[in-house]
Amino acid sequence: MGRSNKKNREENLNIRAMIEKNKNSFSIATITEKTIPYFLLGIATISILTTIGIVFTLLSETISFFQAVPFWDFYTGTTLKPLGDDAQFGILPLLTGTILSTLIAIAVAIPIGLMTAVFLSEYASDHIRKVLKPILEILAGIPTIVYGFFAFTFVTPLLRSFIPALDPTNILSPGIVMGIMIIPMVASLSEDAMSSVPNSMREGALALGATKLEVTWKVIVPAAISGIIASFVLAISRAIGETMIVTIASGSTKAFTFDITQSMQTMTAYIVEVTGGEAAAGTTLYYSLYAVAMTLFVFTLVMNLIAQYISRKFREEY
Amino acid sequence: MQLHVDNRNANQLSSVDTSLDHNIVYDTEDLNLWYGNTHALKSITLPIYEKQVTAIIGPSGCGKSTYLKTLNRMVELVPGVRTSGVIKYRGQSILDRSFKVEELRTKVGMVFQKPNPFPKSIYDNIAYGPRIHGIKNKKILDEIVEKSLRGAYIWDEVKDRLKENAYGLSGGQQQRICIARCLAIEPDVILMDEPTSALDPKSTLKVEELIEKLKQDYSIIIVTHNMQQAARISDKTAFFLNGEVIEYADTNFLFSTPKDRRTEDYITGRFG
Amino acid sequence: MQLHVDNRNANQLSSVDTSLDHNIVYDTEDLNLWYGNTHALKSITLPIYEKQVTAIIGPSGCGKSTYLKTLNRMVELVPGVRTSGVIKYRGQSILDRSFKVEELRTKVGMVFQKPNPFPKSIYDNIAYGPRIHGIKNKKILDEIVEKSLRGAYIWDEVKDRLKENAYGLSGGQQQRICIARCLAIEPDVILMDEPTSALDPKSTLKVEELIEKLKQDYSIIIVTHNMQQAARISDKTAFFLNGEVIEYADTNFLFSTPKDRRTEDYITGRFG
Amino acid sequence: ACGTDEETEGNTGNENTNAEEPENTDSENAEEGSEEEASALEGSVVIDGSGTVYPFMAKMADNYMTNEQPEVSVEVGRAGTSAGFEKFLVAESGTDFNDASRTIKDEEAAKAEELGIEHKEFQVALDGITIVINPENDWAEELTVDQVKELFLASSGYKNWSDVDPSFPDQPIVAMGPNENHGTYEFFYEEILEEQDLVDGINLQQDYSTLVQLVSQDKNAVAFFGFGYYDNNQDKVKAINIDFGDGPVAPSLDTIGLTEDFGYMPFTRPVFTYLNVGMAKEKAQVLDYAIYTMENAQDVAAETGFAPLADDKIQESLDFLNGLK
Amino acid sequence: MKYMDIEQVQKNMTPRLFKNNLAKSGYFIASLFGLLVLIILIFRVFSDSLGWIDWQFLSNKLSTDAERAGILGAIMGTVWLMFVVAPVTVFLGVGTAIYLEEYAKKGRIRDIIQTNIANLAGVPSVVFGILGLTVFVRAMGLGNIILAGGLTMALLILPIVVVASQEAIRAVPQQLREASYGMGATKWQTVKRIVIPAAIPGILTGVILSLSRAIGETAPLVVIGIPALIMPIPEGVFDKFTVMPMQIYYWTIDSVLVEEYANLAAATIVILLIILFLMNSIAIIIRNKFQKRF
Ligand SMILES: Nc1ncnc2c1ncn2[C@@H]1O[C@H](COP(=O)(O)OP(=O)(O)OP(=O)(O)O)[C@@H](O)[C@H]1O
Ligand SMILES: Nc1ncnc2c1ncn2[C@@H]1O[C@H](COP(=O)(O)OP(=O)(O)OP(=O)(O)O)[C@@H](O)[C@H]1O
Ligand SMILES: [Mg+2]
Ligand SMILES: [Mg+2]
Ligand SMILES: O=P([O-])([O-])[O-]
Repeated sequence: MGRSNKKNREENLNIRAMIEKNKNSFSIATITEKTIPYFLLGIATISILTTIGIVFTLLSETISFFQAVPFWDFYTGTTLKPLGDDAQFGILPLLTGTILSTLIAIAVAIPIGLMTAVFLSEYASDHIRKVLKPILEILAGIPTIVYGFFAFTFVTPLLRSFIPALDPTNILSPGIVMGIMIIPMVASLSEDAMSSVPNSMREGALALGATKLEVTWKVIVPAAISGIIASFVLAISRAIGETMIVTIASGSTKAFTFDITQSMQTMTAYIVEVTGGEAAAGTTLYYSLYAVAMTLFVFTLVMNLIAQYISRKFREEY
Repeated sequence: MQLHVDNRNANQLSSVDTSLDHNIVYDTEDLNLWYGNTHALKSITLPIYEKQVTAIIGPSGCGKSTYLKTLNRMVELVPGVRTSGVIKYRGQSILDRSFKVEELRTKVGMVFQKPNPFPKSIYDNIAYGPRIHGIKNKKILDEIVEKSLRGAYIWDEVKDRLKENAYGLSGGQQQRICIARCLAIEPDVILMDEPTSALDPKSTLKVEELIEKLKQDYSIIIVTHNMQQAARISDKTAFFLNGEVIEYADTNFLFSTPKDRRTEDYITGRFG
Repeated sequence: MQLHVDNRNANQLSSVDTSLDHNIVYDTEDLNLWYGNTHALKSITLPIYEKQVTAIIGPSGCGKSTYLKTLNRMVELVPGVRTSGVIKYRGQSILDRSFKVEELRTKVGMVFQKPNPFPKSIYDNIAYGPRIHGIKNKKILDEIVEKSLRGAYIWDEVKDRLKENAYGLSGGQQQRICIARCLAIEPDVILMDEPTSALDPKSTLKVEELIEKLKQDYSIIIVTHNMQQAARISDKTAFFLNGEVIEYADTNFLFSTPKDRRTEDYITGRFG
Repeated sequence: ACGTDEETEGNTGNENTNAEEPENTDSENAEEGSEEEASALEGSVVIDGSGTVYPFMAKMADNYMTNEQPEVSVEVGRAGTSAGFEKFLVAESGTDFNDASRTIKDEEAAKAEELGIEHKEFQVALDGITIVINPENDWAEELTVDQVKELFLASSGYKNWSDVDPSFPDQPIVAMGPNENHGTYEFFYEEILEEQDLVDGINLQQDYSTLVQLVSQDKNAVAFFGFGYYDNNQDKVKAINIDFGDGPVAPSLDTIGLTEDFGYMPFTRPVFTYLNVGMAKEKAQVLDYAIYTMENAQDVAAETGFAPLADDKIQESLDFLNGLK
Repeated sequence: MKYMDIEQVQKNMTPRLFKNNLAKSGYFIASLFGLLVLIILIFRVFSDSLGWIDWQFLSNKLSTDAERAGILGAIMGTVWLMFVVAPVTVFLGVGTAIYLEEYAKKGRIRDIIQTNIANLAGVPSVVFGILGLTVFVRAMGLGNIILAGGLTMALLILPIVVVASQEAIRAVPQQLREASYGMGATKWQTVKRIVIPAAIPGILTGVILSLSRAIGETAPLVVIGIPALIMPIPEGVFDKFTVMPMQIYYWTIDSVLVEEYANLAAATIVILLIILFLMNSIAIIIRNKFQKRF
């Protein structure tokens, strides 16, 4: 009886037999199966190669630079005069430019971004959130070149009507616009951190008669603090690396000053200026490009590592 | 010191107990509630008495938590909730728009199914309520913290680690911290939503013991899945089904001689 | 057409049934399994017979799913799993590193608790197995799809919508699609992990009917929470507790006269 | 073989007749072959260099590609004269032309020699360094040439406008100009200031647009740059009329063009393009474009804010180029 | 003994509620700040571009003559650039994501790659420009052609694509993989036939969003060097090119030469914003359509 069953199947459709038969031609598949992991690992290594590439290009030319300009002079020099016969390379003017613009940016982005996050996460109805969030994301998606001209042609003249002493190119206006640009980043990451605080925490506080304001600042924000700080750090890193806005709106004066109404240059804008002029390989000017870029890279790298460290800690919390 | 406080509390309260036994704290009349289109509570009418433990039982999804959250208007946090009918707390109609929920909630404490201490120190957890209500004096806060932790019978376990994060405690301890947090604002009523369902049997026992002690001081409304628990600790029991109150009676009475067939089916474990 | 095929299958198989009744498909000897430090299976010894339905019952967390997943080595997908002991499938020791799991899994179908059709058309779901095993001919695939869907008694319900996404079907239909997907590679054994627990009573009934028909053709091992279901559809039943096999016997026998006290407690609903 | 293309240009409406006469006759004998070849021209012409010359060269390239050789790709950059020379002076892969607002420096010429790059300078137009102030500045509309220099000289010690003339307001002088990448800077520094130091804190910018904006927004600003940038922005900035000794002279195409002493002369300068001669010999389109440029230089100059060169200058260049064919 | 003075509590209530309401309005206004800036920005750009966007503007070559100037070259430059960026990033990004999510064992290598990607995401775009200039433009001798720009951009957005793809792959329910293995499928078969198809909507969303980032980027291209005037329409990846953001940059700078260039820049911004808006809308539509499918 078992036999007749088998036979019957064969006559109609013996899938099992077909599968067994195909098994023999599986060798290519087996090879694929074995090689794929290595192939994918190879692809994944590209990202590492990119980092190595960045570090290598920056480092090798930076070393040449430090042969011409002593390390110490570079990092303590207050004069940057890359062209002309008596060229001097001190990065401090660029560092102050970068740091001031970043400080201004976060002075705008952190309060507004955090308040927006609080509104979205704690106060807004689903409906409002659904409308407001994508709009904020549009703000993050606008090309920086557009912001640059917005700063130069709108924000600066506007500010000058309040602050007559403001230079037509200055670090204040691009700082503010950069701040506006990173508001969505602060808002959205902080909101994520706050929304991931369990609802039971809110309920617990509300049930004690707390107002939303008290719940927010005494329970939710402290609970989400690492995520919020991580968002700040990432925003800072973004502001440090921002290029076109400062290139266009802050001028290219390499003055060592803390006066935000003045024109000054950031590290990124310096890189654009020097490459725009295309310094010849081998000149100190050319190497200075890499030394500045290396400094910039290290700055943002440190910021990113801090952000990662903080948000990793944050994940462990509850 | 602990014993002393306990005794005093017990004395004060047992005396109050008898005199106020039948005052109504919460009076619910014809309460209906919808989540969007879901009719979650259907014409609930239910008086709740002072200094008693009122248990609410019923199968999953019958509206127990919803009802409890309506009593301190916490249900409003869900978008799209609508209600009709009246709930009176000590004579005041609390569902009115003009009624200040924050004030209601300072008088009505709530304990949740999953322990939800704030990610702060034990001390700050307990002091949170008094602080938001304007008590800033360090000495008074210290006293409140100690008193509340004693009240929740957890003082001895945590007194040496008040500055530590509450998340370092076990689930049962956390739940008692939450109860202590409630006690710190000296509520009139305590709402408890399955306060032991996330706890192991040992912690459950501790919390049950605590509830029995608390009822001398507070009016307690407790939602539970556990029939034995309801039978053990409550004075009155309400049986909910599909958003309706099927039966409401003295606990002894309800468990021994249920009037409704569905109640009987439920308490004998035939469904749910 | 459908009736015709059904009849023939039924005839064929009932005849085979008797002749092969007591062959062992799976023989487990002293199987231990650890998830990291959790000892999830403890010294399991269990012979499983051909063309029968073997039910595995036991309270949550007792290791039912783990055991089932060990039978097709699916448990290996969890990182950090270690095993000791022997499982023989038709005489071959499957836990050996050298054993080709893919080959084992083509012979051992599996149906999961939650229906998990692929986000593809119904047709592609069924054709998935044959295709990965190298069958490309459109005509043959068509036949396989029809045959498998008929085998899972769902052909009539879906024959006009084979190109539609399987997610458009009801839960019960999806589960039968998953069974049909299994049948498409003509397995020898079918493992089922609570195949009806996510289904409504009506769909449950359909799937149970299907299992009863399938057992004429296949050896079936089914994990279930539902004692009635085990009693209704299985020939043999194993009772697991804390990773151990407490009792293993003919279903009638186990449910009528359990030898172990714990088995009795469990089947009478005293715990779990 | 490739020298016949200018033929077509001549025929397609180049009105610069003076310059063209000899050109036409020169290539008449090659006319037959030229038509095919003209349409066959393709490839690229790479130009970089002076930002001052850029408008002129961009217009030229645009005309060339639109009217003459649509298949040729002429790309025009404007890194600045000095930076442009860096790109020009690269063996094998340097640019074909470098626009310049000054003549090539000795070092640059030496480097060219070292690399074996044969180059040829062509004057293409005349520019006048224009000193601009804010339109609201009503005190410094006319200055002597010395006063102008002193505005920018460190040695003058001038801080406020009142230092220049006591009748001027007691407001700081905000001096600006293009940075050292630019030939304009070098011309100003070397030829006009005679290599004396500029005032400390002078605001040097890479982009002329920034300078125009800066001056238009600052009442106390004073800046120097090429006439074209002033010419196009007369609504935003105002030029100082400079007294070279014979009364104030306003910069204009006329005054810049006059090479006699009473013109704008000391501030007038020729602007150039440098051709990589090797490239011109190698690539037909480069030579063709060079010839086209010289033939049309006078027209395009006028259109883009430069004073046209004299005819004989043009002819000289054309003669050289035709010799390369 | 009572610590909570109910009258005091009630008295405190009014200012507390007042503060709460005040804060709520404050937060709301703060949230609208971004919206306000957006409106001003868009209004200004649109009003400047009025009358300048027409078919001729879209279909003409670049020109020094504002009336004749068009951005076909810049648009095609962007299109060709994407022809390089899209395949390269999809290949590298999805490959890396698959490796990390499906193949890499928890441990050293995985952590290194993962951290590295997070760090790359924070490297300023101008630094990528320098990498592109040094490696692709100079060392490999490609020059400032589309291929070099595209490869630079591809590396720039690679981390975004990797992270988005990882999320999409992680969102594929484990049960689907189990079902596939249960049929005797191998790992690669499962990945290829089940995981990737199921993750495609998420991957696509990430890819589109990151491409729109690449389309708007200026800094790396400035560093690589794009000529100010380049008229021919690019016809392949080996051509020199310009893109819309570069054109915006140059036109705005040159508006001191020809005032109308400001309008051209505004018009180009409008076109660029429309393109970005469309891409984002597509991404959102895909995301919404395929959300919660399992
Ligand atoms: N946020 C909500 N939105 C919509 N419907 C809800 C919401 N919360 C509860 N419901 C519905 O209201 C009904 C009552 O829910 P409720 O949580 O009060 O039940 P319960 O008796 O507490 O159940 P359990 O014992 O499971 O906690 C249920 O049908 C539930 O689906
Ligand atoms: N992936 C895992 N990692 C670690 N431990 C696990 C894992 N899966 C299961 N376990 C543990 O192994 C034990 C057996 O689990 P298993 O899923 O086999 O139980 P079960 O009998 O199927 O339960 P249920 O009826 O709830 O499905 C449990 O203690 C469980 O916590
Ligand atoms: Mg509930
Ligand atoms: Mg299980
Ligand atoms: O741009 P320049 O003409 O000043 O070199």
